[in-house]
Amino acid sequence: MNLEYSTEQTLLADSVERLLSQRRATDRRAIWAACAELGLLALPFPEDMGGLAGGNVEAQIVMEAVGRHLADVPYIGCAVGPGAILGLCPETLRLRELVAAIAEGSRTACLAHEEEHARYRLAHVETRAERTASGFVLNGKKTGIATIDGVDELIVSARLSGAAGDETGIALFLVPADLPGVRMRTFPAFDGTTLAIVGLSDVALPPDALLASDKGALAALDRAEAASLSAVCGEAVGILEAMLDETVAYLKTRQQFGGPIGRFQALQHRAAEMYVALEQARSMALLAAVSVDLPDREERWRMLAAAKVQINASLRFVGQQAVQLHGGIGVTEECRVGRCFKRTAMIERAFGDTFHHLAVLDRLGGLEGRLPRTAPAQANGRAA
Amino acid sequence: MNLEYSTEQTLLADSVERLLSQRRATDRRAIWAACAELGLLALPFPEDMGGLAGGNVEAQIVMEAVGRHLADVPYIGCAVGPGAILGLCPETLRLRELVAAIAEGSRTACLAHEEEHARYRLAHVETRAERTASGFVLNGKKTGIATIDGVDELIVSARLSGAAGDETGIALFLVPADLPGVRMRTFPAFDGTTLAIVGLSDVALPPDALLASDKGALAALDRAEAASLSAVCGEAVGILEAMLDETVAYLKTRQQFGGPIGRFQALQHRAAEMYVALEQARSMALLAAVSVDLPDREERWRMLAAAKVQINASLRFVGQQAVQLHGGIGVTEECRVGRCFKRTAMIERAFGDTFHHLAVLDRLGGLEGRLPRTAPAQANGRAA
Amino acid sequence: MDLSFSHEEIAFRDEVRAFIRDNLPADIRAKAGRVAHFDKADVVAWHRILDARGWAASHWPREHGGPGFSPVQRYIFMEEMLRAPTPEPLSFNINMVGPVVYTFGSDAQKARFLSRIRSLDWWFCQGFSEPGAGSDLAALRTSARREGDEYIVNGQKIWTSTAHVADWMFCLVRTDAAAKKQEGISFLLIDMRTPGITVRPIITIDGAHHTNEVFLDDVRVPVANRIGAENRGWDYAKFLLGNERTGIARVGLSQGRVSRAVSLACGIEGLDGPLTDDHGFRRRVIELEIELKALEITALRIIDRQRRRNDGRPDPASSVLKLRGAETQQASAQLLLDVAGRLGAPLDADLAALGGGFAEAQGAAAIHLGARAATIYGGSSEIQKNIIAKGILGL
Amino acid sequence: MDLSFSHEEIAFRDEVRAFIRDNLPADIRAKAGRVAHFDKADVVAWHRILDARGWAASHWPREHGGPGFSPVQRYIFMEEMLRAPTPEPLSFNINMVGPVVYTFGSDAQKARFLSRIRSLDWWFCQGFSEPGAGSDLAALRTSARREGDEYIVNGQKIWTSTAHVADWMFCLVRTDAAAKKQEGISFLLIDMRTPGITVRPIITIDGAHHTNEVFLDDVRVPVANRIGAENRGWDYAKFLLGNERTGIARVGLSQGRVSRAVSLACGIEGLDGPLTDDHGFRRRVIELEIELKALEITALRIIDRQRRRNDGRPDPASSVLKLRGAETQQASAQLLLDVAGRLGAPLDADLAALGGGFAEAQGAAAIHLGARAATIYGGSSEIQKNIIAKGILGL
Repeated sequence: MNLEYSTEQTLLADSVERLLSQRRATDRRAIWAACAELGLLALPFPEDMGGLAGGNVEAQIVMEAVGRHLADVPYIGCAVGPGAILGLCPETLRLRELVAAIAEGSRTACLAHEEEHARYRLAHVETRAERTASGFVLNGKKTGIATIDGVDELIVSARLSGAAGDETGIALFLVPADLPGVRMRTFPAFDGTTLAIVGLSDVALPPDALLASDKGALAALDRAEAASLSAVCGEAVGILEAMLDETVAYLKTRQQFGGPIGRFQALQHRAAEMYVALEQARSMALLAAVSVDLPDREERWRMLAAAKVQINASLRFVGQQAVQLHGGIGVTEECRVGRCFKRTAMIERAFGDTFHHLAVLDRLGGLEGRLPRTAPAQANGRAA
Repeated sequence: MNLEYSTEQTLLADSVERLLSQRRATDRRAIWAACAELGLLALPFPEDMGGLAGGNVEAQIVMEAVGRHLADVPYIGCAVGPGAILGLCPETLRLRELVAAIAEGSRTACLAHEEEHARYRLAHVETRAERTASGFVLNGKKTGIATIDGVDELIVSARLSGAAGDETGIALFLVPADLPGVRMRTFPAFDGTTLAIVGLSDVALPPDALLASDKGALAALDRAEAASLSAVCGEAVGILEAMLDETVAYLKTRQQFGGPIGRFQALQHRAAEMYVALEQARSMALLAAVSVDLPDREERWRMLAAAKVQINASLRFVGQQAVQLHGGIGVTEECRVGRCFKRTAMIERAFGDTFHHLAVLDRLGGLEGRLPRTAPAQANGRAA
Repeated sequence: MDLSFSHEEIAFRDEVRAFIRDNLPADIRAKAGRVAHFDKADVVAWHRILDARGWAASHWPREHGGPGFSPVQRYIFMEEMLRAPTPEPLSFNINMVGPVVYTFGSDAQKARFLSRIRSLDWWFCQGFSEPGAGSDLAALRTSARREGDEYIVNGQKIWTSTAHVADWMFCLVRTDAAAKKQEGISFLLIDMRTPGITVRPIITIDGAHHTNEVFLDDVRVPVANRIGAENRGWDYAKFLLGNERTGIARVGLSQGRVSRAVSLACGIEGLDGPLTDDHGFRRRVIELEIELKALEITALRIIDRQRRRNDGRPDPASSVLKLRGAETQQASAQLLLDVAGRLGAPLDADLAALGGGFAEAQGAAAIHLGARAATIYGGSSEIQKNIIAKGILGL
Repeated sequence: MDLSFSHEEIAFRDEVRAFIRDNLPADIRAKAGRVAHFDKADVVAWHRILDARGWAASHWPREHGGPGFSPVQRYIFMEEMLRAPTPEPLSFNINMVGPVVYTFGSDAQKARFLSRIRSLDWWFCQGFSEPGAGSDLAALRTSARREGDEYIVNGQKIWTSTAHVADWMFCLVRTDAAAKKQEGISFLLIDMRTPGITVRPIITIDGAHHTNEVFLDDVRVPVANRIGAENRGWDYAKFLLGNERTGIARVGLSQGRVSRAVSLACGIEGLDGPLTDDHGFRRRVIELEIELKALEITALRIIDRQRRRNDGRPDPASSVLKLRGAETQQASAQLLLDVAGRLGAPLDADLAALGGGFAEAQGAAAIHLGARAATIYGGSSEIQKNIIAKGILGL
C-alpha cells in the first residue's frame, strides 16, 4: 500500500493547477494548446506510439484540476478515451503520426461512440458499417460527444454484424471529420460545456480506417469507458473540493442576524457532512483509478460501478448543500457554486448514472459478491 | 371531507387517555378489566353480536393512547383482530355468548394466525386441519401471537387443503386454549411486550369449531390484517407523539456548555424534522383508517402498504433522533425514549415491514398505478 | 372522519378539470411541464381567461371580486391547475398584494388597485429582499424620506422576480431610520415607470431571466401609494407572508412531474429492459408517491383545521407543507432529469427537432435546475424549520 | 499509488487469520456475531491468548511490550479480529490507560501498572463522564481534596462501562475548584476495591448490564496513583481520546453483520421468493457495501498520511471514521434485524431451542439496540461534526 503521489505526479498536479488558475476558461483552443505544451495531451497515449504512458492516477490529477477550476476542457473525450482505445490497437505509421500530432496539439481526435438509445450500455451500437470493395461505408448517428471545436479525427464505433446490444460484431474506425457524409453539430449542454452530435451518411472509408473489430474493439471500448469513468471521478473530486471551499468561505463571510452565518451550528454540521462526502468520494476515486486495469472484467466493473455510485451520491449531496447554504445567490449563473452544481448534474450521468451502476452491481451479486446474481453476468453491464 | 372527531370519538379519546394515564403499565389484567369497563372491548365487534361496531378510527384512538403511554395492552391481538374476523363469520349463539363475554372482560380470545415461515404473507398457513368423523384435528405451530395471559379462546387458521401459500383451502377455527394438545408458551419480546407461541398436536375439535373456510376465511383474515395494520398505525402515532414530546422537553431542560441544549440550532432543526415526520405519519394513519374497508382489494392494499411504509420511516427517523438527542440516557431502560425506541422496532415489523410493503406496491405498479406491474396481482401481497 | 371529497367537491373538481380542458390555449398546453417558467404572455392570457370565469382570485372574498370558494374548493382549484399544468394566477397579485390592499388599503386605494390587480391589468412584483436582508428581512435598508406629498426612495432590492416585466412593485422601505429593526418600515406601491428605477437581470442556473436586482435612485412615490400607516409596514408584510399557504405544497406540480418521468421512462431501454423495470427507478417513484400522498393529506388536514378555526391566522403547521412541498418538487424534478439521462443534456431548444429522445426530454434540465430555488425562495427550508422549532415546539 | 496490500502485509493478514482460526476458543466462536457484548470471561480468555502471542497491545511500542506493528499491520490486525469476530483486547487498558501510563507515568508507575494493563491482570474502566458532564466533559465536578499522601475523592461518574467487573478505574477529578474549566483537573488511577466506591448498574435497551453509575464517597487514593502533574489531567485526557483512532471505523464488524444478514436472508422465503431476491433488501446490502468500501479506503488513506507525518498527533479527519463508522455499524445492525423480521422478536434466549428461524435470528435485536450507542459514546456524532467544522474547516 502506497498512497503518496510520486514526485512526477506532484509536479504534474502543480503544473496543471498553475495552467488552469492562470487562464480564463473562455478560450478553449488556447487552453488546449497550453495542455499540449505541458505534455498533458501525450499523457494518455502509450509510449510505443510516442505517448507518455500516463496512468489513471495521472488522468485524475488533470481532471481534478479541471473540476476545481470548472474548466471546459474535453480532456476525457479527446485524450483519455482516444488514448485508451489507440493503446489497444495495432501500432501503425498512421497512428504514430496521429498520436504525435495529438500530443503536440496540431491535430485533435475524439471518441464518437455514444448513441441516442444507448443509455449507458457499452455494446449498444446501431451505427452500421458495411464492407465494400474499396473499404467500408458507415451510416448512423452518434450523440453526446465531448469534443473540441473543429476536431480533426473521430474514433467511431460501428457495427459490422449483429443487432444493437450484441457484444460481437462491433468495429472501430478512424474517420476524418471533414469526409463527405460526416455532419457534426455542436451544441451547448446545460452545464455550459460543449457536446456534439455526428450524423454519418454513406461515409466511405478506406480499408486502413479499421482500427479494431469484434473482441478487440469491445475490449478497447471497455477500456476507454473504464479509463473515462475513472477520470471523471477525478473531475468530481475537484468540483467537490471547489464547492466545499466556496461554501466554507461563504459561511465565514456572509452576515445575517448580526454575524457570520457560519456561527450557526446547524450550518456547521452540514458543512461537516459535506466534508465527509468529499473524503468518501476521494477514496472511491482512488478505488476507480486502481481498478481500471484489473484483468477480471467483473471485478473491474464491480469496483468502478461502486465508485461511480458513491461519487454520484457525494456530488448530489454536496451540490445541493452548497447551493442551499448559499441561498438565493447559489442558484445564479454568476455564482461559482451554481455553475458547479450544473456540472455535477452532468457528471452524474457521465459513463453511467446511479440507476445503471446499481443495476450492474445487482447483476453481479453486489460489491462483495455476497448476493445471488440476478442475471447471466454481462460483466461491465453495458450489454443490453 | 371531514377530518374532525365526532363527539363520541372525542369522548372515547379522553376516556382512554384518562384510563391509561392513571394506571401503571404493570398489571395487564387490571388494565384489561378497565378496558372492558370503558366498553373498549366491545368496540371492535359488530352490533348484531352485541358489540359496539366501532370503526377503524376508534381503534386508532385507543391504540394512539396505548402508544403514547407505552402500555402493554394486546388490544390488537385480542380485540381488533378477533372483532374483524368474527364480524365476517355467521352469527351463532356460541359466538354471541363469546362476544358478550369478551366485551365484559370475563373471557378473552386472540388471533393465532402467524407462523414461523410466514414472513408477512397472509396465506402462508402450514398448520393442517383434517376432517374426522367427529369434527377436525389440528396440527401445527403458531408464532408471534399478541395475547393476554391465560387467554381462553384462540382463533386459529389452519389448512384443510392445498400447500402453504395457496389462497384457497384455509379455514378458521375457534380453539379453547385449555384443550388437550394445545401448548401455549409466552415469552417477553425485546420491547417488553408479551408474545406467545402455540403448539397444536392432534387437537380434536367438534364440527361447530369451524368459523369460516376458503374464501370466507381468507376474506376474514384479510380484514383482520387490514384492521390490525390500521390500528398499529394509530399506536405508532401515539409513540411518535411521546418521543417528540419527551425530546422537546429534554432539549429545554438539559444543560450543557452553559445553557439548555435546545438553544443549538442544529438540534432545533432536527426536532423540527421530527415534527414533520410525526405530521406525515398522522396523515398516513388517517389514510389507513379510511382504507381498511375499501371494497377493491388492490386499492385497499395499495393505501395500507403506503401508510405502513411511511409510518415505518417516521418511526425509524423519529426513534433514532429521539435517542440520539437524549445522548447516553437515551439508550437506557430507565429512559422512556429508550423504551419507546424498542417499541418502534417492534411496530415496524408488525403486519408487514418496509421490505414487504414496498414489494407489494411494486407488484401493484405503485401507489398511483403508474408503473407497469411486475407480477400477477396478488392483491394484499400476502400470498406466496 | 372522511378523507374523500364530498359529491359537491367532486363535482367542482370535475368542473375545474373540464374548464381547463376546454379553455387552456393549445400553445400553452404544448409547453406544459416542459418549461420551468411560463412567459408573461402565457401567464396573462390564462389569468384573464380565469378572471373572465371569476376564478382568478380564488381565495378572495366575494365582496372584492373573489369566487367565494370554500377552503377545500380553493385547494382543489389550485391542485387541478398544477396537475394540468397551467400557468398559475400571478401570486404577487393574487396571494400577496391583493389581500393587503383589501385588508389594509384605503377606499381610494381599493377602488384604484383592486380590480386591476385581480384582472392582471397591472402586473406586480415584490420588493422585499435586499443584498443584506434575505432571511433576515427586517435588516432592510432601502430608505424613504418624506418630502411633502412624496417619499424619496433610495436603495437596492434583490431577487425581484418578474421586475423586468412588471408594472408595479410592492415594496418595503425604511421610513424611520432611528426605530428598531421591525419598526420604522412602511409598505409602498411603486409604479415601475417612475424615473430612477433601474432593473438589472439576474440569470439563474436554469438559464432563465426570471429575477432581477432593482436599484432605486431618488425615486419619487406619492404618499397616497403607501398602504396603511407609516412605519407599520412590517405588520402588513407578516400578514402577506402568512396568507394562504395551504396551496404551498404544490403536490399537483410534483405529481405531474412524476407522471411525466414514468411516461418518459416507458420509452427508454436500459440495462434490464424498459427503464420502468429498473428497480432503482421504481423504488424512487413509489417512495415519491408515498411522500406526496402523505403531503396531500397533511395539506387537507391543515385546511380542515383552518376551516374549523376560521380565524384567518396563519397556521405554523403550514411550514410542513412548504418544507416537504419544496423537497418533493425538487425530488420529482430530479427524477425527471435522471430518467432523461444524457438526452436531457442539451440546453439548445432547437435540438428538440433532432430526435425523438431529445425532444421527449426537453426542459428536464431546466426544470431540475429551476427547482433548486424552491427550498430557498418564499422562506427557505431553514426558516421553515426555525418556525416549527419556535412556533410549534417552543424551542 | 497502490491501494492493495504488499506481499508482506498479505502474509501478515494470513498469519493473523490463521492464528484466529487456530486459537479462538470454540465457545467464544459460537457466540460470535450473536451477542452485543462478550462476557468478561470471554474477553479475558482471548486477551490472554493474544498476549501470549505478544499481540494484545497491538499499537504499543516494542519497548513497552507492544509487537512493533506498522500502522497498516495494526489496521489489518484489528479488522481481522472484527471480521471473525473475536472479542477485542480491552480498549480501556490497551488504547486508553496504557499509552497514558507509558507516556506520562513515572518509572514506578510504569513498573507497577504497564504489564498488568497489557496482560489484563488488572481490568480498567474509565471514570470520565458525569451526569452534568457528557459531551461537555470539562464541566466535571468530582472533587479530589489533598490530605497528606492521599486524595479524598467525592463525586459521581456515569456511563462507566464494565465498572462492575473492573479492578481499577482511571478517573478525571477536579483538584483545583478555583481554576478555569479545563484547568484544575487531575488524572488518577483508583483501585475499585477502595472503600467508598458504590457501583450502580445501568441497564441499557439491549437488556444488558454493561455500564454503570459509580458513586465516590470519601474515597482515599494515594497521591502516588496520580499520573503526571497535578491539574494537568485534561492534557492526558485529550491525548487519550485522540490516541489510535484509525481502527475506530470498525469496518470489519459491519462487514461481518452484513454477511450474517445475507446468509440469514438466504433461508427466508418472502413475497417474491427468497429474501435475497427482494430488491429493497439487495439495494440496502449493496449501498452498505459501497459505503463500507469507501470507509475502508478512507481509513487506509488516513493511516498512510499518519505514517508519513509520523508525529503521533491525532488527525481530525479520523472524525470521519468515527462518524461514518458508527453509522454503518448501526445500519448493518438494523439490516440484520430487518432480515430477522418477526423471528428477531424474542428476548428469551431459551427460545433458540424452539425452532430453526428463531435460533438463526438470535441476538439480532440486542445487536441492533446495542448499536444505537455507537453514535453517542466515545465522542458523539455531534461532537465529531463540531471537530470537523472547527478543526478542519475552520468554522
